[in-house]
Amino acid sequence: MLEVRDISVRFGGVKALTDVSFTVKAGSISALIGPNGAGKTTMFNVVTGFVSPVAGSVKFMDKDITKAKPHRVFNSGISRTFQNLNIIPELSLRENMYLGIIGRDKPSVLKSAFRLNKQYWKTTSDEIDTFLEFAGVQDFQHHRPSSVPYGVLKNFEMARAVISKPKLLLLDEPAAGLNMAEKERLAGIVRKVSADGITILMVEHDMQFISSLAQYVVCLNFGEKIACGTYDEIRNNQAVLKAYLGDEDA
Amino acid sequence: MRKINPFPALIAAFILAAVGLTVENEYYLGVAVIIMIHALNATGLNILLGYTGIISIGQAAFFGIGAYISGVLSATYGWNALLTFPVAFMGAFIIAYIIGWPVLRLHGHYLAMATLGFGMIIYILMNEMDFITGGPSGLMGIGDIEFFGLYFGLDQAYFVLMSVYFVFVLFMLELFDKSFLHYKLKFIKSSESASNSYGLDTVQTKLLVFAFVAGFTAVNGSLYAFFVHFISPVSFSLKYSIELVAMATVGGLGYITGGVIGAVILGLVPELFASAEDYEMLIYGGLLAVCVMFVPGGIAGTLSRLRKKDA
Amino acid sequence: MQFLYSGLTGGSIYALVALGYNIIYNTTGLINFAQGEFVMLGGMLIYTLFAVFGMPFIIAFPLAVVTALIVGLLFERVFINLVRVKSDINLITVTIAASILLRDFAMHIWGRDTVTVGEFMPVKSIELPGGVISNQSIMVIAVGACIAFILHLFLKRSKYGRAMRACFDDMTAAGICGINAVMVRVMSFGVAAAVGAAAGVLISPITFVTYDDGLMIGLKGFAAAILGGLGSFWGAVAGGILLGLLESFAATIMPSGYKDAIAFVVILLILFVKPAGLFGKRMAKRV
Amino acid sequence: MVRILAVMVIILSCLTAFAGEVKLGALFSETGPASYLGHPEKLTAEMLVAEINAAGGINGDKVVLVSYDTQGDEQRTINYFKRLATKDKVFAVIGPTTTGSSLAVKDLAEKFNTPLISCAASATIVTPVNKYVFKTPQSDIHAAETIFKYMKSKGMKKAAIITAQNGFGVTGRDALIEGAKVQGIEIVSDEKFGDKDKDMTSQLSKIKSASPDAVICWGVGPAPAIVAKNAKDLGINNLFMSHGVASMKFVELAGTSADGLKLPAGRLIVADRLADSDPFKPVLMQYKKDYEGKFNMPVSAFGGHAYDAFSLFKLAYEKSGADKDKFLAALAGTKNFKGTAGEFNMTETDHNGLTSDAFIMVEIRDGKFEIAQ
Repeated sequence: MLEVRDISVRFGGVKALTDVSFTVKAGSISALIGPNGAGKTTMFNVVTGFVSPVAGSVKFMDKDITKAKPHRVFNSGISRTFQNLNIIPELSLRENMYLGIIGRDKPSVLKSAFRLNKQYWKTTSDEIDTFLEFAGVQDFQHHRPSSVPYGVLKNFEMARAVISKPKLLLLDEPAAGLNMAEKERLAGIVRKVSADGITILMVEHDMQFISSLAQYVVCLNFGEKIACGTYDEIRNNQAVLKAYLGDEDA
Repeated sequence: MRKINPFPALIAAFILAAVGLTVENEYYLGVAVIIMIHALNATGLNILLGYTGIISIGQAAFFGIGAYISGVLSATYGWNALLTFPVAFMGAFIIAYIIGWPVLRLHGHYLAMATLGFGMIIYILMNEMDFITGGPSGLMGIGDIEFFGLYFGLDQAYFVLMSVYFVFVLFMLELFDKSFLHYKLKFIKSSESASNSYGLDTVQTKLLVFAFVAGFTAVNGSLYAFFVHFISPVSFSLKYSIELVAMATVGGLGYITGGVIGAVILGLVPELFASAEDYEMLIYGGLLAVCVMFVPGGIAGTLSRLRKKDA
Repeated sequence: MQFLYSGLTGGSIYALVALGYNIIYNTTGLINFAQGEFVMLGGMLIYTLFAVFGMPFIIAFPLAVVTALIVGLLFERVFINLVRVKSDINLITVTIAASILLRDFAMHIWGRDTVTVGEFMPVKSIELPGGVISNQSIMVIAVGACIAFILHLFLKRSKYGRAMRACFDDMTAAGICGINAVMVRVMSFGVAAAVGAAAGVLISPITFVTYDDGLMIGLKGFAAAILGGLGSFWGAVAGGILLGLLESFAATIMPSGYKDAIAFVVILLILFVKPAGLFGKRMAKRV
Repeated sequence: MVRILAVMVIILSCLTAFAGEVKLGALFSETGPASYLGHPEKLTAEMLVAEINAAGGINGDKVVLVSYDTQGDEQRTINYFKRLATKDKVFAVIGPTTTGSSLAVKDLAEKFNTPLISCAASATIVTPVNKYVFKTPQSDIHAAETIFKYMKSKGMKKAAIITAQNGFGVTGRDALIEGAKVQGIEIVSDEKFGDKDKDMTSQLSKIKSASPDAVICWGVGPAPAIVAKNAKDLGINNLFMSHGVASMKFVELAGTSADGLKLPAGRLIVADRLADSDPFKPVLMQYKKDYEGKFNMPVSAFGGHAYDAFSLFKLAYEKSGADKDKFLAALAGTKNFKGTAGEFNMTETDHNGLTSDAFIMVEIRDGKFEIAQ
């Protein structure tokens, strides 16, 4: 479904990524791992169009999206979450859901302004209810993000990404900063999303979180791909162990 | 579907009508017309500043562009006033689009300075291109608005025209505030990268909003020109741009009523303090500073918070 | 050739104002829209001390600068420090508000009329190839250069200067290393105000002082800072002088009314083409 | 009972309003860049109103002065003019101070049926002539003529002009170019400067390279003082100024560089240097004595404009009473009135009534105005 081929990225003189290639199969849950500074988030930014690579190509559903702007990438069916959440602080969670809706449907400005779309408002409202419930955040829907626990916001962000009906969902460190119970809940949500037929690619540190979810793992270090395969293959890979030694427990 | 709130518009219409009927004094009508124009401009800026997050310290330029397009077409070429409005709108829209294309890629201080610089350049052009604009001594002989046999040369008639337009615009803005578009803009204001990754073309949207508000501001400029019949660059200087920022901020950024409240309060300052004008700018600066420092959301924001607490 | 001499005079003033912007930008990352008002303040203070109280210039000059420095410190404490939500829009607006207030206070203290400071020394014109330059202008250029040099030493060598630079690189890290970040921010406003005021003192006998002078000179100083590259010390100096020369040269080849537009065209062009400025370092783009 | 009383009070107050007083509006730029013009005008008007009321008013009507500060801003002027005409319901207005503001309210005077006696210089205020609009200062065209005649008498033929980019400068520039043609003076360089400019060296060095016999600077406010300074630095001699700087404030600003400057001015600033036989001397000395005695500051030509404006109003009102049409006719029929600016002879087509005789060339020597030789 997603084909990344020989991607290289430079920031000034620094090599952030060098000739990285991997593929993501439709319907799978895949993970991008690696120590800090390995280039995982940069890879995400390349796929979603925030960073343009100096070489290589990104293909999504056989369409080249290498040079596409972020909003075009989204339109082709890729949603993402952010490491630092990006939830609009001055609106309630429920109102924040509209970001997913507006991005997906691009409702006509005129129709909306002249209130010719009552039916549409009603359907989207029901839809929002469904997805808030799906992520288990309906109790907080009228709160502003500042008064909502971090774990709930993480779940909420999933709901917002899913409501936009993507084909591929990119999750940037979904489990970071969560306690065990919250991780469990999130993993459950991720499985439900995957069961709905949405392909998932995530960047994650937490190997345990990955072990229970990911079917396919790509490991980066210093901007290069050092290994790929199933979780078990990666777990025993010498290069991966070496990369993680002294950095984090693998 | 969010409910629209017809009360502010209705109340405004009622007050305006009452003022129009009871006040026979042309002077106060004139003040009211000018304040309405300030309110519209401040509201336009509020859409940029409070909704979309575009810092523009050059709105006076678009106001002036509208006033001069209408003024010159009417005074020099004898056009019917009504025909000059679309030209003013389109003129400012196109200029804003061209200027916005590079400028809106900037953020924060850079954006503020770029719009300010643009405003200054337009101001200098108004002064220097005296063969078109009449230069610093101003442009005289601007005609009156006249259509379908209605004549708006007198202040009373103009006041009625202005009130109708004003209430209409407020109503449209209320619709906007309760539409998807207002969410779209607030998303862009809050996080461009998030909006981008949810499929919103932020640059294009900002550009259109910027250009549209410029066009709207230019139409206000035309209304101004046909009201005072004399325009000179002084009215479109940086000072006015900053006054608009003050009005929008004091009134409340991100609230439709903000611009109106700010314009009424600050617009009345010169009237109330006619004898102590020295303190006018002091009041402007003081209110602005206090609002920024201690009253985020301005007056409209505070009011809405109070209302929510009561409910 | 004449434009070279008058351009240098104006340019060294712009350079000093641009340095003021830089000092604040480098420590706090914000643009102080009230920077120009300190130039006006410098002029007004020297008028009060030198022309009204009749102090000798050698005492009045430092006294004016120190007074401005104190005003700068208070400025930060009152306006910047008290802003609750330190967003870009709020900080821009509060410095604009502060500039209105400073201007208005100046108007109430010194009146709306233009005031003359008088001359710091007997004026003489000196013949140079292709034009003349007055000894006043030479003093402006020379003292301006001295101030820039002293400032350079201050930032490079002194404890405060190094603390200021550390803060710009990483506020948190600087804090961890025992640098009092708040103190540094306050100091930077003080120093910037002092430099601005020094510029105001220098130029006052040539241009007179009016309460609303600050706006224009502030904007032009900013144009110079952008031209040279915001944040770069010698970039600001070069930008200031370049802008002075450009303005002065432009007045000789086109209708002089357009002279003021030069600075703003420069702002726009640089922001479009090379936002880092002619001599600035490329800034890392953050997503 | 209360109602009857109230009605009576109203009637009474109306009666006194109609019988016993005449409201005169005043729009002066008391503050702002043109404050040194407007401030003495305001003081003069107040002084004259107090004098006339002490003497029993005009035809027994007390004069009530309603004055607003325009700050030299056109928009304010328009607003205040409307306020004077509709809210304060004044009979006539004297002022505004500056050309720009006067032009801004020119059309309004007719619209609101309120006569206007402007204190601003430009000839465009009264050309084309408007039934309701008059002005007291000498026109810039007369000033230009005076300068050119003086130049010719000294054998100078080539002039360079440097004019301000404001209402005064722009109309002055037109008058200079027009006047030069008539007088056979060649204009070799034509430069401009901004109201708030701080350095005119570039323009002046351009002028210098055209090697004119004389440089004429047209502006008001602090900018001409900077021109004088820069010109001195550059070694430009024979600098002429406009009548717009005929005040001690300018001499103060320009300091030593004002020495030797020549400008056309009304006789007022050199009143005590005039020969005793001069027909204007009595009126000038009287005004000078009153003003300087009362306010303890030197008299300026601008205060004189307000003096003339008020005197014209007084003369016409004496003849006409409260009838506006008669008042306008009387004003337009003013003859042989010796004011501070010169002798006014108004006609239907000349609402200024002065000629270039109203000007004499003066020179600044040692910080004082002297009659130029």
